[in-house]
Amino acid sequence: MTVRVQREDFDVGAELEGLTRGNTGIGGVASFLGLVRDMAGGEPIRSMTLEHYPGMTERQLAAIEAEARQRWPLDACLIIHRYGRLEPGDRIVFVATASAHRAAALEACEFLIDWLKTRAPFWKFEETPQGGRWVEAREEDDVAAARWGTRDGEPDGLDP
Amino acid sequence: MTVRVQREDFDVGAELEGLTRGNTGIGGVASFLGLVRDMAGGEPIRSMTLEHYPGMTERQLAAIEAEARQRWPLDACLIIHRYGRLEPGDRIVFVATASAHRAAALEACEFLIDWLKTRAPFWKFEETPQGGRWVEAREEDDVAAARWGTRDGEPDGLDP
Amino acid sequence: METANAVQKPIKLLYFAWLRSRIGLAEEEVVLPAEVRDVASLIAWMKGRGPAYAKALENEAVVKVAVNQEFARADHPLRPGDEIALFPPVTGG
Amino acid sequence: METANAVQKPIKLLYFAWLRSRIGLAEEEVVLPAEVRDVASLIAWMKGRGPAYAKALENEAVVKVAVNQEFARADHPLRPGDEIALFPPVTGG
Repeated sequence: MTVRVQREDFDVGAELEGLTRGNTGIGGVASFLGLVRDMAGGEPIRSMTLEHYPGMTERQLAAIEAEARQRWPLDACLIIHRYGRLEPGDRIVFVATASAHRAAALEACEFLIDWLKTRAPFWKFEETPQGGRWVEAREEDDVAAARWGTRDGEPDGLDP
Repeated sequence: MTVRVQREDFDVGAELEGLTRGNTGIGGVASFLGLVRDMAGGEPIRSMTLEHYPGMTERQLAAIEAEARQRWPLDACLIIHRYGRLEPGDRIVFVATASAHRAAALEACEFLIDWLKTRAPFWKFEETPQGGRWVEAREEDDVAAARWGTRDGEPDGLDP
Repeated sequence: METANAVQKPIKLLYFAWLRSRIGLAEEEVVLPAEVRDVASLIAWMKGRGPAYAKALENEAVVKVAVNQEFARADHPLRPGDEIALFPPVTGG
Repeated sequence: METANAVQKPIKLLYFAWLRSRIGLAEEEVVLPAEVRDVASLIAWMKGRGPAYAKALENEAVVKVAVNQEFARADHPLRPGDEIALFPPVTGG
């Protein structure tokens, strides 16, 4: 069970290999790799800079990972999230969940990436040909995360 | 859009890299890697041999991949399925779906792996300490695949 | 007549999984008698070809058939030159 | 008294994203006046610290607060030595 918040890129193949090594009880690994898109809101993007709150980010990621492990029988789980300046095509985030059964792995992976893409404590600054701008929180993303019934607005919750 | 049925192992990292290379419109790649488990039905497994129907298998996989592309806006899609004798921990199947939006990638990946794990034209022979046996089709798997409303029993359908 | 000539041309039969091991063959070519016109009559005819066939096909409900690599129902017509595969329900990947 | 002494100890304030750029600081340490007891009174007090603060905090609805790395509501009490972060709604990864 691992959470990493890092500036550096990562090697998806090596991470997946390490996740399952030595555990032949694992039947499947679901994963999601998030990449920087070249467009946002109809405008080209030159770069995206991810800012985070060191310490709190890791705590929040560890908490959501613990929640996923409570909800689904996972043999292994990995969250890697980058910060700093990224360009289109760059890897941003990687989630992988391993389980004896594929449904558990698939659902846990979707749960984690929905949360990460909407509620993880990161802020995005996009650089476009017209200049830079901070990305606003998106309504539709909240709907995706809300499906999972994660706690909202509680002082000790996972979400502001 | 690629379907491969092969005896050889594959490199997940390289496959994912190749899937998205040069397309910075892709926001995410969902994937599922299936591995041979060391247990089946409470018994240890020494090996699993996958038999298939060369020609028909590729056609069926291509058809389900085309259906996924019709249902979801995918930028790229990959299915690799191995056959032959495999041992616990070995990779069997890999599905990856890339899209501008994560929901499309996640749903298409789940759709494809549900189909592959239940309806792909493969037959499994398991070798246990007590001897070998052909695996019977499983009811619960049909339920998972049936969720998607794929056609059943049609002469031109994807399923017997 | 074209039909009469065509019947002389064999069909290709393929067997998979435990159907293959019970029949003891992976594939064979056979010339169908005139009364075998569809999948149902093929199975009925095959059961009479010997004890291995009879045993392999005893539970018809679990025998799936593909004609020219497409799943086929009992009333699917057969033609000389067809590739006909018999196999148990698939168990997925 | 312990409370009176403790108040002299500063809190650490952290700002993120556009709150950081509007305020013009990533972090600072301040000693809170005695009337600042919770998150709500902190925000009210900060608005009076100058035009950059007033501007950054003008729309309170979009200012989120964490106390010691946990999300905190308006009535969350503050104590000397706390790490208090102000930031806009997160935009995810």
